Amino acid sequence: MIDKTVVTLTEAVAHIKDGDTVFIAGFGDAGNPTELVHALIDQGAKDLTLVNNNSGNGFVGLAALLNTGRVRKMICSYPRSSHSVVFEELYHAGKIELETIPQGTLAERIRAAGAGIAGFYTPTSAGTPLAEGKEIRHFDGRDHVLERPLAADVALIKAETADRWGNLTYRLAARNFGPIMCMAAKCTIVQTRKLVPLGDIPPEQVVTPSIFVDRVVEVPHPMSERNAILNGEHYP
Amino acid sequence: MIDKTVVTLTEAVAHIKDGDTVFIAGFGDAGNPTELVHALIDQGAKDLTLVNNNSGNGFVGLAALLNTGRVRKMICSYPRSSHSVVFEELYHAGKIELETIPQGTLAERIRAAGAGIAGFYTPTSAGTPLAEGKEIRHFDGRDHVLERPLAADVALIKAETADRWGNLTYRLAARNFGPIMCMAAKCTIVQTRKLVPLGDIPPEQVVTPSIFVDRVVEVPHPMSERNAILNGEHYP
Amino acid sequence: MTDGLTREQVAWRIAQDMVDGSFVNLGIGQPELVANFLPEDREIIFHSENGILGMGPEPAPGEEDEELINAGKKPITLLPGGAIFHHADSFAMIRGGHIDACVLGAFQVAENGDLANWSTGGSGMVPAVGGAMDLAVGAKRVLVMTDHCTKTGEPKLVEKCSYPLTGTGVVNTVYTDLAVIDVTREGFLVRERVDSLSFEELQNRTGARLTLANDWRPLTAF
Amino acid sequence: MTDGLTREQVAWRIAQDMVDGSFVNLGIGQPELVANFLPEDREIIFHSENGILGMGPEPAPGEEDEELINAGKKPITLLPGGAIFHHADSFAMIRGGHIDACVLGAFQVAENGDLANWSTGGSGMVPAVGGAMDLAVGAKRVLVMTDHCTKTGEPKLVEKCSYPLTGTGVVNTVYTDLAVIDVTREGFLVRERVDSLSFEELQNRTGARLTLANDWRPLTAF
Repeated sequence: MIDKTVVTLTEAVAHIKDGDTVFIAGFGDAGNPTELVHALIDQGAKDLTLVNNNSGNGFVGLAALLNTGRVRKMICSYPRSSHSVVFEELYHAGKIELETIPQGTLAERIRAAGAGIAGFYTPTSAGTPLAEGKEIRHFDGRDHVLERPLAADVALIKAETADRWGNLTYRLAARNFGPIMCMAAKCTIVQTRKLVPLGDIPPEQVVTPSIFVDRVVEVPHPMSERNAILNGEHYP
Repeated sequence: MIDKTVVTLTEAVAHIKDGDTVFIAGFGDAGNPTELVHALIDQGAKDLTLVNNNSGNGFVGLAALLNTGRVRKMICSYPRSSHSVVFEELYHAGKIELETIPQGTLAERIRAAGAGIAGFYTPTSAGTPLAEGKEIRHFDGRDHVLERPLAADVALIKAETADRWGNLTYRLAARNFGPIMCMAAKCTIVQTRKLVPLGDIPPEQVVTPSIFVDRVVEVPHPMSERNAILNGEHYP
Repeated sequence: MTDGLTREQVAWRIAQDMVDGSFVNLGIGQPELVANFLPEDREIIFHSENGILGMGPEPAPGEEDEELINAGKKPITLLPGGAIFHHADSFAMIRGGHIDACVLGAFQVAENGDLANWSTGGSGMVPAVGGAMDLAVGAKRVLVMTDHCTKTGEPKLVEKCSYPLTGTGVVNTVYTDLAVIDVTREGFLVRERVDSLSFEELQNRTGARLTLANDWRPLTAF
Repeated sequence: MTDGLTREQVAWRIAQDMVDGSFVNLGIGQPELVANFLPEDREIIFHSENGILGMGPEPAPGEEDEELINAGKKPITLLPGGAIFHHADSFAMIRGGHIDACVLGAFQVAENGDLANWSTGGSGMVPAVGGAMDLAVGAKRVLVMTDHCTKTGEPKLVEKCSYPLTGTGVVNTVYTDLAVIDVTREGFLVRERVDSLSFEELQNRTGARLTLANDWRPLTAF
């Protein structure tokens, strides 16, 4: 029988290794797998490369993981916000590498990794500093940049509902990078608000099909990163 | 006010021009926009290039359009089936061009056109006759083929529900090529079983968002191509 | 700027050019103001990079939902007809040429349409680009909303951008507090300008040659 | 073939090698038989190219739904947990290496793993490939189900394919009516063979050199 559910967050992240590349889904306050990230902090893996659209806020979730000093490199499109103090300090102190990628290229590189595409040509960033060192090629009257897939060892994902096969739905804008990150990680770990019986998600409403998911843990009442940041909370 | 609905099939296909490339969604008996194809036959545009996974069955729908002699070229992955008599006759008589594309490459080329990707490298078909004349490049230890986007002037699509903005859902396996063809055509024309009020499709259940759709016509009781073929029906 | 329009007035002016039924992406910050000034007879579908079509107005206080936010990470609402999709699909819409117009801010716009709006290139800055480069190359019309000059009086419309580029040859029209200016093959073409300045005074505040359109009109707002 | 297994027996043999919990694509035609012989203790999720995961058995007569069909265009059912997606996502699963195993038919398999199964190259044939090339390069394990020889007695396991290729170096294991043969760096390795033939007789019916595995076993079926 297929049962991808695990009972504890600890178990869910147990196998993450030093040196792994980790996708962390979420955009703004929507779709952050905060409990999984905190479990990863407790687990202790180091020398990590993280991929997220941003670079964390306050001192919880992704920012708290950065704050442990166990992240070697951050890959994102926008590593700056009103609350991204941890990243900015590490960056200015030269303690973390940064790869800035246009948001659409970031998304497409992740999808390419999941879809078995070894490279693609995009007009985005042609003629800008972010295309430096990349192959440029002219198609259809304009310059395009060759971009390579971006895969990860692990994806940490927040879903709304999940079943034991690993089918997922997401709530509203919490979808964001979730579906494509699930596609492109060797091991996709999901925290879900609701674990539902197989068949409860209508087949036409499945957003991430089971094939892209490896582990599911139920977290019925995930924390609000926004409230935690407003309250000045630190993890751990 | 945005209202993409049109009342008649005639109106829906009125602007299709001689020489157009036309996507026709559908796979097997699922998702064929048969009524739109028949309206296109009545409309009379010629010198068409058609894109579908197959090449039509019996003497209705796509096969009936081929049978008018107005199709210059067929692009598909599998132009052969137990009922594809019209295409086979035209092909053997040298009256139609054929481009055979692996099914996944066909789907990805269509998506690329919709997504603004000017080219992509796929391992599919490397080392086979279908890669002849194409650029081959080595990535990650294996050969890849450079494939270019495949766009169309018009897409003919069958949906289950649609609203006046053009949001769509599809029923079961009738989804197949629909969502990606909607993305990659200059004008996407949809026949839908049900036209529903704006807001009736929950935002998380929209499969094709409104931005990819241009015209919607309600066809509450679409014909069964399977029954028509079994009954030996011809259109017109 | 006593010489020109307020930001709200510039937003109003841009809103008047939004075509009924079009799909529009408003950049984070000032461009978001445009949504407040849409003529009532126009139905515009707003796109947000984080996977949303059909954004509605800000929610009433207390009605915010942390999982319904826009690209600027602010709470929003969804109109009937709204749709949710993932990031790759969202940028397929942008890069694939499906967005009719976007409104972006700018550090500089060059007379050939080059846009610089993501970095001043300072060595101390963290390089952060977000979705700006995708919007710049992908939207059918790229509209720029900006002050005509920087706070220190430097022109933002220039012959050649000195800041790192966001995109090359991408800008269609610039809306400033002083003028509405199309980017044409012959460079900056002034379509509208405020009455309070002469054309020469406008030219003096601009870092590239301006041409006044034959059918130019006074730039006015609500 | 009185010397070997029936098609149903070969399908049964392949079914025994399906790993519990794996995602499997069965090619159109003979490979579809494999689904009928799965051991009851294994939960396998079947994928169909036309956007389906979780295919169940054939519907009862009268229960068919024209909009619920498989890649072979035959009516199917969906199991609880099944999912529907579009063609690009479906082939992302295939090409992206997410399918644990596929079972394909073959005209020829070469000792280096080359597969020819889509065209005999005849000038009168309409070239039709479907999803075979994607499955050949994308599935983690490519299993071939085939008669050991053609109806006219020609070997289908060969040194080099003479028919147009489907993929190069892609086949992992070949299941025939006479043997189960792995494709290794050293060529064809016989893991199992029917008792009714000697190894020499098997070699005589094969167009490339066979090696008998040290731990080879008799090929038997239900």
